[in-house]
Amino acid sequence: MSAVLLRVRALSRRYEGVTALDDVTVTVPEGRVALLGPNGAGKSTLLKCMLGLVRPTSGDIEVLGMDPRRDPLGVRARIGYMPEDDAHLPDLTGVELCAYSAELAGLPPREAIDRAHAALFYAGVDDKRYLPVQGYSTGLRQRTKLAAAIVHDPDLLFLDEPTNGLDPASREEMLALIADVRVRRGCSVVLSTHLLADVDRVCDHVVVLAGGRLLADAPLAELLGTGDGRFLVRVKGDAGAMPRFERELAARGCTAAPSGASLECIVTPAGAGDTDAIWAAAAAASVQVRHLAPRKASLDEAFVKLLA
Amino acid sequence: MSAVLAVAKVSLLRAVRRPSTWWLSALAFVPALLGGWMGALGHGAMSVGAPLLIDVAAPLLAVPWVAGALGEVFERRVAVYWFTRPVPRWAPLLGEWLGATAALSLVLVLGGAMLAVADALTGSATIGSLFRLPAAMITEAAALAGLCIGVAALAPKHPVSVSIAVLAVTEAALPGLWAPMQSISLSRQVGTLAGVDPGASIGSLAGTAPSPSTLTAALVIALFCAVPMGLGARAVIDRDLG
Amino acid sequence: MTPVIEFAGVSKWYGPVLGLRDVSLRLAPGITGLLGPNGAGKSTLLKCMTGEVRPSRGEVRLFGRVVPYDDVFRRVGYAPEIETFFEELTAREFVTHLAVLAGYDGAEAARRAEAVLIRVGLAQALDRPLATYSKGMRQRTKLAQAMVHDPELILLDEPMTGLDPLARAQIVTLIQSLGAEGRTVLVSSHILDEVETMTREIVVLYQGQLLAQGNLHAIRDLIDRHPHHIVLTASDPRALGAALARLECVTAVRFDGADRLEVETRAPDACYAAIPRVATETGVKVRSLTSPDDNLSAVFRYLTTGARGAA
Amino acid sequence: MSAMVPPPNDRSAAAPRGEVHSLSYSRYAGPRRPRSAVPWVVARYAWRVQLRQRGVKVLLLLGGGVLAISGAVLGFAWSVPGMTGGGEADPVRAAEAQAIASSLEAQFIPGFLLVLWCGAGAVAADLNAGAFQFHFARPVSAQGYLVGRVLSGAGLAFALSFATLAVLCAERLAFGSTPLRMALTFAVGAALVTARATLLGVVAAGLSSLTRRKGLAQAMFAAVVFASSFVTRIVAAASDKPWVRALGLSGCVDARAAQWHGTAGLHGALAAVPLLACIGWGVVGAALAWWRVSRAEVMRG
Repeated sequence: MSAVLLRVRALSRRYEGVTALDDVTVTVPEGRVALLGPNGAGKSTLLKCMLGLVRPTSGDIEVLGMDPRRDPLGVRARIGYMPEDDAHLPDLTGVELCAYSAELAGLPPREAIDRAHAALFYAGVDDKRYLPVQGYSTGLRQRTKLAAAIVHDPDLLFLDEPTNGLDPASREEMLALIADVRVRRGCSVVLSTHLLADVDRVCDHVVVLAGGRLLADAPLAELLGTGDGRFLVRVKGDAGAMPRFERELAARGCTAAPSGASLECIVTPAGAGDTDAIWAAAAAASVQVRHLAPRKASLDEAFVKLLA
Repeated sequence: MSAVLAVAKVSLLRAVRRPSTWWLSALAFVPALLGGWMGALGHGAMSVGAPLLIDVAAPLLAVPWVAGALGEVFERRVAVYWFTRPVPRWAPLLGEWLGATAALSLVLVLGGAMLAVADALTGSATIGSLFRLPAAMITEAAALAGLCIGVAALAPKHPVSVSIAVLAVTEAALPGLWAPMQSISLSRQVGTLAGVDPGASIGSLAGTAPSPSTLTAALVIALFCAVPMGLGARAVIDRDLG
Repeated sequence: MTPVIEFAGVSKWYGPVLGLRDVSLRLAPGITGLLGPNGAGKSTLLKCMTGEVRPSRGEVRLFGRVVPYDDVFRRVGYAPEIETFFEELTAREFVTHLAVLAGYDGAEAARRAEAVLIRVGLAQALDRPLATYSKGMRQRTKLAQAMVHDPELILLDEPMTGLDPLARAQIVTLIQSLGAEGRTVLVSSHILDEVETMTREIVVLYQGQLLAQGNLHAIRDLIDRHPHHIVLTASDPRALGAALARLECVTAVRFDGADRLEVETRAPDACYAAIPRVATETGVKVRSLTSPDDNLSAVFRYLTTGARGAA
Repeated sequence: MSAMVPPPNDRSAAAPRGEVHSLSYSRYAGPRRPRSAVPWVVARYAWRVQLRQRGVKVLLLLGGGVLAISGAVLGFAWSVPGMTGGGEADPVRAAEAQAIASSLEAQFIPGFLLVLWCGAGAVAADLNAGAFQFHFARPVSAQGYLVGRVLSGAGLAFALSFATLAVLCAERLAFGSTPLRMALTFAVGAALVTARATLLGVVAAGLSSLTRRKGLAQAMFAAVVFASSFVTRIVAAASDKPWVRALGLSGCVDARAAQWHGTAGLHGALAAVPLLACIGWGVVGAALAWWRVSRAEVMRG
């Protein structure tokens, strides 16, 4: 568990006039790592350096103990990469796409087909696997890309925005799959994303880049901290329910702040951990409480704090 | 009508902004250069340059320029921006045709005029031939633009290869097999209008061609333009676009 | 009053593939969210309105007339989900061109294009070629071209995919202001929370069929019609659990660790109402209450994993 | 493939035993092939897709028609003594020359169109569709990918020409050529057919890697093929220098064929022109492709 996945020392990469990576030094342990940052933060460039597709202007990089500059093909053979954009290989079916991926990684044709079916089964692509990929829905396409990335049994999986464009149910399943890849396969995962909620769910270590510089490199728990004594409350009721509830809360010495969603509020009770007042207020306002839980600092907030 | 003109204008603007347009245009001047050189050596500028311009340069200029660009617009569904405006669906096609014809004509007329000048300088060209070739090039530009736009609307995934395949059949394969088939060749008919001897351009395997007539030439050229355009417009109006 | 949008028994098949099945619906002015998982038929529904696809069966009427008719686009703006434009043009030229096609003369079109591009927040990038635009700027350009001719009906297909949280919030504000101007805005999305911040009126599609339409309450009721798991942490979970087990609406109670219990119910509404009452009666302090099932994604998940007749 | 989970209760050996297999993901411990196999993998999957396309089917049908017609016409001519090669010193040898020339020339338009369809836009389309990152994020080298694309672009055109050659050679065996001479003719013909397909494929791959736009790449390929043959033909005819014809992309292989029959009319130093032109086209195409692919920014963003 404590082995080093990625070691980067003083890594810089400049394109004409643009510094994509600026003196980044980071050591990442095996596990599930999130690579976070706004667009143009240098995430893609770092990924490219790891795959040996881009030569760093200066600095050292080591992936799984190998130097991608010296042996790019060796590194890539042990990495599975799920790109953000659809790699359209027109007219290939799901099975063919996966088998092709496996064969490119050196598996013999028979083994490739066998592994392709296993990977698609694992990723939850059903009978549609015999149809051309371009007709798939977004969710199915993401699953197929995941299957194509794990089909050759890599030791490290790069996922670039794997939940982009997925509906909530598909997103849940995709995240569960990603978590499972680590647990059952012992395969490390690097997740590049801007959807902070994803990170919350599956990662245990976070690397934050902004403007090509390293902003944070820490276990997720450290970044999030613990609760701050406030509660997130969601109620069910008619249009007047929320104002009524807020009045009752105020009458009991609690303060309510808007959370952004319509039937939700963030409540600071008068005494620490005093949920009784909230329940009483709800009863007096005759609203149903559908959600009541201590509010952790969200990654969103941590992120905004880091960027500021 | 103003919609057609607006589309034509933007089509021209887009063509000008594409870098490929500029180096494709260079293709139109190769015949004049080569013709001039051959003319200077005493081999006849027109007999070398004109077939090259009409048979090779013009189609190869028109196909990527018009079919390739418009095919991309259809394939990537960008055309939906046109078709969700209060204009009939054939209007953007007509506008594209107008723009493409104008741009192609400009380049081809220039290429043709330079060749005619080269011919006049090195040979014994009449004053009439100075105008005949450029005028013929306009008709070829219009016909090729129509063909390419029709093909792009009908086969948006493979506009260039289908256009080239169509031209390979009408210009090379069929006329090469059987002499009367030379009548359906666009370049042969444009050559008739331009007053150029077609002998050098078409494979000698097939024997002599039927005698040329300006009326047939005009008819064939018009059909070359109208048939694909009509089929393309029908496809755009009748079919689902999504 | 004629509804702005009216679908009458619309079905659409692409060959044998189902796009929409027997959708009938009427929409009035204001913002409406069009919800559904990937592949539910949201894009097809919008394309039926723009005439991009023709229904295989049934009719679509906009402003009381059957589409497609060319003139409808004087009153309709549409932002498709595609990512490309005429890449050689600048945003100003692109939107001006589309305004001219909408019937304005050159000067008026240019004025409108500039105003609308500034309104969507592209003031800094007006004269840059579209080829250099990022995903977020493309979404804004699409919105601008859909608004430039001041349409009464605006159709937006997934206008918020690929945006970071900040840009998302800006687009939501913009859409809200469009609704406040009295326009009809139909926004497709697969994220309930996203839609919920914009509007209370939603239409839910599932596998090409109309699953629900109306106020969010209707959807809340829909949520209440399938079984819930409710997770509680309490000071004395076993006492609370024993009391809850006596209720008819509770089908199972499970204990997990020292302070957690999980309640399963087939009548969520009654159960949520009963929990605080039972807690007070037994004198147990409930410290938190959460449920993975109290949202729309759970409905979709539930529908997907069988029991199709239940909803 | 599947890890066995021991049955929960195996104390009673007499009880019926069942096994539950885990269906979850398992590691791969099987063989891996050397990286030299990559071009074949790239080509094989490309062919599989090509053969499904309607355009390719039409073109193959066209090529098949050409094969049938030329086989029938030449077979008929050869079966009637004295009908061909009457004026030649060695009619048998002339007929063999005809077999090679037909497989090159009769199949030129179908072959060209096949390379145009399958090969000329392939690299550009890959670049545009993000397939570069698909390939190069896997253990695929630029060389391996390019060789694969040349193979996939020219493969079907080669198959057409080669089939024509094989049919015509078989007919010659039936109509009087000796097996030994036929073997030689066949070997030379095969080399020329291979050269033709390779040159078309390499030039197509090279040109198609210059742009992201598939259509533009295809048009450039058509322009190079037609313009080079047209210009060299006209210049050769106008200036009466037959060696100029051998400079064209299609002319160089045709001239090599003519040289083998002794009908090229190139003497002295000029005799090397066709071979040099072949090599030149190949080198230029390969250099273009290599230059572009090796410096491509593989991932966007």
